[in-house]
Amino acid sequence: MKLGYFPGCSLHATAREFDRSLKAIAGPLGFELEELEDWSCCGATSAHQTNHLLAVLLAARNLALAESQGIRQVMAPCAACFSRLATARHEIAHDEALGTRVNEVLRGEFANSVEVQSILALLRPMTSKIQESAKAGLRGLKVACYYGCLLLRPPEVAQFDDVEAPSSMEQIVEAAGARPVKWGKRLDCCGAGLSISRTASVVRLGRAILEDARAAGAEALVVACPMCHTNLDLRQKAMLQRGEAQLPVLFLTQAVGLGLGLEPGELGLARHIISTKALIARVSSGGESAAQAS
Amino acid sequence: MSEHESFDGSLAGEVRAATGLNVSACYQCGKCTAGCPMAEEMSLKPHQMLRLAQVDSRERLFEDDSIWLCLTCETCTARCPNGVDPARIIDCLRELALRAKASPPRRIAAFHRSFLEQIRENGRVFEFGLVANYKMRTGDLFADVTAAPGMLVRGKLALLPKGIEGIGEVRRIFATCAQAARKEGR
Amino acid sequence: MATEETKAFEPKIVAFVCNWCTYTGADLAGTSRLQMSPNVRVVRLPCTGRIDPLFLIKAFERGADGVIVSGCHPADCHYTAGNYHARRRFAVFREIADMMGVDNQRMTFSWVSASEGNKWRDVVNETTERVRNLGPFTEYQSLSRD
Amino acid sequence: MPRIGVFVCHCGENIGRTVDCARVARELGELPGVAHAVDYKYMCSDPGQRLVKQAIAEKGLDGVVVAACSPRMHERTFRRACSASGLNPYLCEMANIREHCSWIHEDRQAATAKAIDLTRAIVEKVKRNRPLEPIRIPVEKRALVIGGGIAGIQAALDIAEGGGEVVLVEKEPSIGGHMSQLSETFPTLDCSQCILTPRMVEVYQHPRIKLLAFSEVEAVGGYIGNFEVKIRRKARCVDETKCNGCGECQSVCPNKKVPSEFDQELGRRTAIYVPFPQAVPNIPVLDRESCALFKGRAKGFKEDACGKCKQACGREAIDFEQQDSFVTEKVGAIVVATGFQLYSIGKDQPTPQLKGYGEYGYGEIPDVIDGLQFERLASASGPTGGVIKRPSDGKEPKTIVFLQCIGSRDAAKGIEYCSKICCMYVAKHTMLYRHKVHDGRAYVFYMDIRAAGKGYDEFTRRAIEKEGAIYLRGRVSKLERAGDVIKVYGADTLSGEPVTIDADMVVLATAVRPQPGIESLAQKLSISYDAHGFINEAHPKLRPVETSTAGVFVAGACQAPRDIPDSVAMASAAATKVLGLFSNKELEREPTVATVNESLCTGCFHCERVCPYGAVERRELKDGEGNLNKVAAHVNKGVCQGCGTCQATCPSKSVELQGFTDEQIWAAINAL
Amino acid sequence: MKELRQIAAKLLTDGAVKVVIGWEEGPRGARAAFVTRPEDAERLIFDARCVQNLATYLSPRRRHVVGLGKAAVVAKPCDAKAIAGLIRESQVKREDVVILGVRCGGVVREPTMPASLTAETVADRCGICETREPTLYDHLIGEPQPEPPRVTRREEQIAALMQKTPQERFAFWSQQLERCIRCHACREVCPMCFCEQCVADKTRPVWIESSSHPRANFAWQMTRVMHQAGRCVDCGECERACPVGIPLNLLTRYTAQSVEKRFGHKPSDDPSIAAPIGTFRSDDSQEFIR
Repeated sequence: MKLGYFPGCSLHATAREFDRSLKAIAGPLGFELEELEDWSCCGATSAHQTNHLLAVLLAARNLALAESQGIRQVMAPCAACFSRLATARHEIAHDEALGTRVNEVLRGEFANSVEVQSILALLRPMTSKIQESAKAGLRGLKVACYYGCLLLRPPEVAQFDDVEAPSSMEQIVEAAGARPVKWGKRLDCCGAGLSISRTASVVRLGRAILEDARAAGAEALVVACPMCHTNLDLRQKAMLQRGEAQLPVLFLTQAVGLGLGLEPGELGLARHIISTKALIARVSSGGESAAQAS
Repeated sequence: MSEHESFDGSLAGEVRAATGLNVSACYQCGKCTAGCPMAEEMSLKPHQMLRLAQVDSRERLFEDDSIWLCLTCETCTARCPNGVDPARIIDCLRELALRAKASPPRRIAAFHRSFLEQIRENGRVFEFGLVANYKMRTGDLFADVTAAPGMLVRGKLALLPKGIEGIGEVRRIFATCAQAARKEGR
Repeated sequence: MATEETKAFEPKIVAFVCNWCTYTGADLAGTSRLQMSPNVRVVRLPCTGRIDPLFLIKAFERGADGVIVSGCHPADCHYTAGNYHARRRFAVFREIADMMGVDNQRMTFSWVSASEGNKWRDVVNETTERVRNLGPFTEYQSLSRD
Repeated sequence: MPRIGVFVCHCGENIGRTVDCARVARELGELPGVAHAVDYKYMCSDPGQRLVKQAIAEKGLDGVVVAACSPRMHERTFRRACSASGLNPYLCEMANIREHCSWIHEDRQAATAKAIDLTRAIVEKVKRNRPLEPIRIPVEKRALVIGGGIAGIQAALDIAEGGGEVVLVEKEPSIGGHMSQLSETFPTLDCSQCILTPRMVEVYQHPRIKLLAFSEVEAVGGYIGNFEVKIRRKARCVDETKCNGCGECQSVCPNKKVPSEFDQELGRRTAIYVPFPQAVPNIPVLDRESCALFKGRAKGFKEDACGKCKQACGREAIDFEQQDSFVTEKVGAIVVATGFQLYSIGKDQPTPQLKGYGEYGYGEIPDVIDGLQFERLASASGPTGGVIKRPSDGKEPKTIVFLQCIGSRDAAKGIEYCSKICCMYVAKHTMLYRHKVHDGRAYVFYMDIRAAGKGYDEFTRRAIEKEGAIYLRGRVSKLERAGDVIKVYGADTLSGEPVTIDADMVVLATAVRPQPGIESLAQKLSISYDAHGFINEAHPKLRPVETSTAGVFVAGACQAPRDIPDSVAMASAAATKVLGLFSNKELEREPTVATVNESLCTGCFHCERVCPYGAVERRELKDGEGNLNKVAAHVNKGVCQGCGTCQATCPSKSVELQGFTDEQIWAAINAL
Repeated sequence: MKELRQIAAKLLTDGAVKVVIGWEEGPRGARAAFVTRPEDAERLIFDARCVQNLATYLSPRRRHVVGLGKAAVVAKPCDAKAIAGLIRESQVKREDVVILGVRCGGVVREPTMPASLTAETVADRCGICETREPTLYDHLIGEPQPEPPRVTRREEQIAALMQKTPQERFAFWSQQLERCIRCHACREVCPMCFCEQCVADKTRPVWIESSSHPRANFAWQMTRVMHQAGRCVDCGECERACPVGIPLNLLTRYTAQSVEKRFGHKPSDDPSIAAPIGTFRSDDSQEFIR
């Protein structure tokens, strides 16, 4: 299975481990990524918060590129990129005038035919495959699956899973051998959009999320968005109070990779600010003991 | 944008013209505010923003920072019982505020400007450049300084921008939008 | 001379209307003393559902220059659904007539409720004016002449 | 040659001013077949009518045309005059030369010409009129009431008291409906069962009411005055004629863990059970799904796994082999009073338009209950004996949050309408709660307080001012289970602040929806219903308890969300309509109905498809030896309402609407 | 063809049917055949010359055929639509007819033409037909067939005619209908015309005069096409049967186009799909109503 791949700016920088771990699990799970050539930034929050047309056009440029490169389905692992691309596709499809405008500016025959997929939509159909290939597995690691805002919302754009009671991420990590915990804040926003410009707010929101996950007994947080990751990993120390334990934050692809028995190095686990060492030890030692037992 | 039905010059009319959305459909149930992660920091809550849009009270909306605190997490939109789409309306209010020359909070404005400049210049965003640019704009030289070295070590910040071939097209997009905004602003 | 002849032309228009809405609406126009052109002759039927395309054909054969079919607004039919059936029937009939060269401008279809005396006046006046401008339906009438 | 009389009315100056009436009479008089033509100042006056009568007698007229005002005004007058002189009234028609002519034109010449045309067309039509006799239909003086809630009970009692007979059909094992589940009722806080159960007993004992509980309407045929209703009597496994309601069977039933429907699943019942102690009839029902014997049989056990109830019954009333049976009842009128159900917030919804509340946990948070469940908790006869305990751990909730408009006024969930009763019952709930939990706090999230009704606003004010309920104007965004409490994320839009409450229990005032299966019942009855399934009344203002089908009436919450007083008022109104219908010996109907020329009918049944009333039937035509010749259409005169859509649709014109036959209309068009 | 003959012979031998209606070689190309003896099944043929719509013979109005007893009928996809129409309108009971569906790659314009299909020879209706096999059948016979040559002659003629003014169209049809001799062949061959007494033959009142006067001819065709709206299966037999060559299919085809455009209805061989006239949706478009 070959798939159009839109990494977005983060996966080339702050979230390189997302990119790496995604590529690492591609082989074992039998999909191939074809990076969109000459892609540009989706526009992110700054575009849509200040200029709607700009937001649509920046996203549409990439959709048009995909179309011209013969790619029918684009997977954007970053939740923000996914949301921007999917929103543009949705709006163009529902607003004929906007579609005309887009075509004028892009000077091409853009038919808005490219489907946009999130990382969840990519992995959910692979759960049985993950389960089969999971070697040691995650050994019942208790994880809190964190969806955040843009993977599912708004539902008419994302068109995936139940917007208020999703289960896809839990299904995926469960297949990889983890035990997802039940917790309340998995759909709440971590505030990443204001991460740089209004750090105090972000610390407040992030803290609530971490607290809730910990209270539910999670040993790690699993995310599918580089913004959430940067926010909850990079700023976690600021969010915690003295003496509070740190909670490693894994990308979904890293969690799956670990479950598949891939090397932590391959998955970029060393790049996190919050150390993942203990977690890796917990998973692999569990694996060893299991191996010994059998 | 202007292809939509145009209305009577009221704020609600402008929102409708730009988005096709009807602010009158808001019946002030407050479910948006109830679920908004930023509501407690906003002086105007989401339902109040919609109310002020209904009664054409632009000044109070535009001079307040609250619209700039919205994270566009879409919780309000997903749960709105009457299909109002507050997140999209607040996006639109911000755009209208910019056109009305109202200024967003300094840091937030600086962030957005730095971000978009990055895209215009390089086609993509390079966080190191972004942070540097942002710091230049805000003079906030020391914030996040502690995080940067760690990020560099872990290869998290790319130091040098890598351009894209289609930069011409990206710049044309920016030019078009700037022109359109000027035209609408008049 | 031709213009004078056109001016002298007064079209003959036959209206087929339902008893409950349009006929009553036309009564209301009367009670309200709304003045309208005297070219329309009303045939009262219980329901637009009763109105057969044959009535229209017969009216044209008998020298009508225009016809009106009018009944209750959707959802208002006294018999719940007669008007819906009529709507489909005449949607198709007028296209058949159009194909055969019966100018659709000679046919008016309208919903006029019992309270729309004004609308009935407008339907009558507009139809009369439109058909007057089209001139007599000589094509159809000439079929009868030989 | 026909002998038509034409009578042209001046209507004082009303017609005469713009129409030359004398000329109209003169020109019509020259028409072949017109035997008599006169004009007169006021045709509707006594002397005017006398002119008609005299002419009929003296000139032997066989048709009368009165050119005057609208037939809607005086057609009856002149038809009566004709009838009085021995002329069939349907041979008399009016040409409308006032509303459609003199009043709307000024040009005397044009108006006169038009009046002549209009009158001529009617004359030509009347030449082809046929004498018609009004249709008389006998009236069966029995009514079927569907639904044994408070509306159905009221309607049944009112009809029976008025002398009619009633068949009351209830699908549940007992009558009483939702009202029997309520603890107290607003705005008086009187005990619901105390006022309801005497009425239930009255129904049971009334000599003119036949109660068919645990039964459903299977099929409805016929028409006003003459319905034939097939009713399914579901198998109770208990012989109603033998059972004396001693309750022995229940006490020996080993399965005591079946969630009780009556207690909204907050309590438990046995597999053979009477839903509640005051049930009417007080006869148990065996729930086969929960019965060990039937479960065993389903698994293919050779021997019956249980049978204790049968052994315990001293009257041999229990019959495991009982099957559904059918009865047919002839009735003249039907009252639909099937009531409501509550919307539930679960993920699975009965229709795609409806959506559940994922943000409130799709009903999976244990201490989030609905209003009816709260009624059971508050009821002295309920599963907790009237003590407010939360379902999860039996703890008394110290903080309770009521959410209004759940499902209602929420287009995103598929229901835009207001459920009307919730504002009042939530206010009641806060009071009942405070009366039982003195140190508890009750919060209410509401959008608007709609308390229009006698004593209603006073009641909600009392909840707020005297009983300490805290009303917050806003909707709740999310309910989140957090340890022992439920976090309620709401907003108080009046202060503008987000509000978070740690609640011990949350009560949802869920929307009022019609009962499941209402659509199929409505289709059986040929009555219309709205997009939500509520039965449509014939006219929203002037015919509130009639439906689109004559003889079928509607009462209570199956028509729209209604509280008890409204439902009762509506039921009494429907009963009055039924009794009004029963006061006629027979019904007389206009004979403008369709008839089929069976010899021409090809049996394509386009007419059957278009008939809005289902009046077209298929009739087998046989030859002398009983061989089937063909199947032709036949119009049931009792059901036909005379729209004529069948005739316009019939390709061979084999069906004719009396009074508006093709010949008549053809003649009228020809004359124009 | 072998398959067809075998099935036909078996049906007759078993007494499952009394007659098989199909096509056979006639003096002037393929023609309808009524086979009542198993040994005669050998006469049956099926190729691109089998133009005629045999459903016509199932109508109870044709008593001489119906009188033969239970029939099996060979049906191309378009014939099956007509059979479905007869079932839908209670003229035939599904269980009273055995349908021998044949896969069809289109037919020629006239049964006298050679069986080879080219853009010139293919029947107009086949030029746009998308159906290669019926779904209403008891036996489905033959190999899958290629798509016939695509031609849109008729559509172009209709479009051209609709470009003209109503007056020009009226003149066109006046000229055409001038030639009509009111033989009613268009009605007689039509599988969907089966009234016991046609409205055109009615005398009380005379809606449609029986003389071949252009006025009457106009009324007749308008009424005929109106009655066919949404029911016509576009077999083109009316036009083929017209002895004076009036292009009647222009009318029925145009009406079918309008019906499809308005109500999304296409004639189908599913008897459970109701015809669009005689039913309605409360939100039917009503742009023509004031």
